[in-house]
Amino acid sequence: MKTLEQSFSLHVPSSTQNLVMIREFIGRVGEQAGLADGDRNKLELAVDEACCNVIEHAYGNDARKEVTVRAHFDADLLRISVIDTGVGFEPSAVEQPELGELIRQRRHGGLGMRLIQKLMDEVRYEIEPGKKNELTMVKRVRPSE
Amino acid sequence: MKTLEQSFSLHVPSSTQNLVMIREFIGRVGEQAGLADGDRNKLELAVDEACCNVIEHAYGNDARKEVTVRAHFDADLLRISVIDTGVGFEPSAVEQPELGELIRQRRHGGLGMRLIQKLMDEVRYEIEPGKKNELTMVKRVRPSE
Amino acid sequence: MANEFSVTRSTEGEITLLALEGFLDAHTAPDFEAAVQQEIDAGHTHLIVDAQELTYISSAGLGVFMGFIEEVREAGGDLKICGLQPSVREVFDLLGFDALFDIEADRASATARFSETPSGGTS
Amino acid sequence: MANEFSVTRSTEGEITLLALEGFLDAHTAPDFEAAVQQEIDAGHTHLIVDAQELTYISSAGLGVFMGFIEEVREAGGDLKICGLQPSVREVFDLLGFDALFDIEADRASATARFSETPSGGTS
Ligand SMILES: Nc1ncnc2c1ncn2[C@@H]1O[C@H](COP(=O)(O)OP(=O)(O)O)[C@@H](O)[C@H]1O
Ligand SMILES: Nc1ncnc2c1ncn2[C@@H]1O[C@H](COP(=O)(O)OP(=O)(O)O)[C@@H](O)[C@H]1O
Repeated sequence: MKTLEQSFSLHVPSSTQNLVMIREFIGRVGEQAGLADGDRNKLELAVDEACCNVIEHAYGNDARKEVTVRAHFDADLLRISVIDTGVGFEPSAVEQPELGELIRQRRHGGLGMRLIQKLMDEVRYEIEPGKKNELTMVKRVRPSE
Repeated sequence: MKTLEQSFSLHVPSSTQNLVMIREFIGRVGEQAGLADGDRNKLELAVDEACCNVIEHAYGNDARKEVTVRAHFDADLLRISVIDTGVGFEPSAVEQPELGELIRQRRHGGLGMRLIQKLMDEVRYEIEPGKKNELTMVKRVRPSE
Repeated sequence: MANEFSVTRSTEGEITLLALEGFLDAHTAPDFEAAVQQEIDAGHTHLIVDAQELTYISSAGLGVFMGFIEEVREAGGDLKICGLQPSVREVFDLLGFDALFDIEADRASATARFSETPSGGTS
Repeated sequence: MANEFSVTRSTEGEITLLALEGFLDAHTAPDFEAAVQQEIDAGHTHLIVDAQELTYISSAGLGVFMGFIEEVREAGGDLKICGLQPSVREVFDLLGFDALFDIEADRASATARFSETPSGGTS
């Protein structure tokens, strides 16, 4: 229905209180991009996970910091970036033990990054610690064949 | 409950399609600022009216343009700005005929600015045509006495 | 955003009922405007808008009521409003619609008003 | 955001039922975590989480299940899950929870499973 390119962005304090607002925002963007309900749920979850990681790890739960979510879409692709200016990290160095192993270690987390990978079509990190850390996630609007 | 100062902002294409997103955003901000339900409804309506005016008048329904909504609150005050870079206007020169007169003229509009005035505690326009036109609206979080 | 506003039409004798649902803002007002215009084009001027399921209205929605009321009344009809939820009613009242429009509690009383005062309201 | 997540507790014999409602994300997960911890502290290890009214879960919510399951099973109990809505179930399955947790259709079957296999699930 929409073929016009469109851009949106949202800036909120780095607090889990704002996850609802972020999900609503992304849900509306997904709707306008023409995503089906199922894909919209996946998008909301992936962005939630990305923002949680920023809030917890990049900013260590300091609510004076700011999380930026940018969205851009055309008829084919929806691209979301989650941006912080926090500590940064080396994504390829993060170990991702299997669920059974996490459970044996009684870990309460460690699933976020793999979930983002499973939910989105493309995932890319660009890290410049303290300057700009950007996680870009792409979802195809129409199945490519 | 919250005394921390908090800032939020949202940037969306200048289209009435995005009014739902803007109202949801502002509703969540109002919630976090601690506004009662009735005040939150008023806030959503005032910001909707301000954004409609930007979409229609400042940008002449050109969806390639962008509307910015900023929010800032502390324990006492919630301040919302709606910002455009469109044509601008002279707010004090806008005539506001009574409702009966608008009806006799079969006008379909002309109520937005007065509605904003009635809904908010303070309203201020800063106009620099083509550069930055900003409508700032204030709502008191606690009744001042 | 497909289903966030709808107008459902029904008739009762010479009266046309337009039941609104969802939110009436600058994006959805054109749908409502078209629905009212269609009635007028068809010569139907005894109109009741039932707003029981309407959860939100902005001035763009109010503009539809403003823009048509004179025409409908001149044609011997009226555009009556009923079923307003309190938060929506508040917006009508804030702008003085209560003094110029016939706003009734429900369909029954709006319908009854057409037999009392055939050519419209409190104006 | 007051009422967007809740845990309601009830008991049935030695089984504790925790009914979740709303969304379970990083903001609300601590409430759920505290509710489970309280049961464990009280020596209750036959737990069923009824997710029928749960509309959303993120990994922070899943983390609560992960973090407690070993402890509960070692104590001779289990943390069974039932009533998952399809969109929520999908997240559990995507991460392999279906292989390691006892996920049942409803309370009745989850309860029945406790009599079959008292010390837990498919692990
Ligand atoms: N935005 C980020 N900034 C800094 N570190 C991160 C970020 N995202 C992830 N990490 C690191 O990667 C690890 C794995 O993340 P994830 O898979 O989401 O699980 P969890 O957040 O539950 O630990 C985190 O524990 C953290 O060390
Ligand atoms: N943001 C704006 N930019 C340019 N002109 C504006 C703006 N807001 C209001 N106006 C002018 O003021 C007039 C009155 O606005 P308003 O009371 O909201 O009624 P309406 O928008 O229905 O005409 C508009 O018709 C327009 O000429």
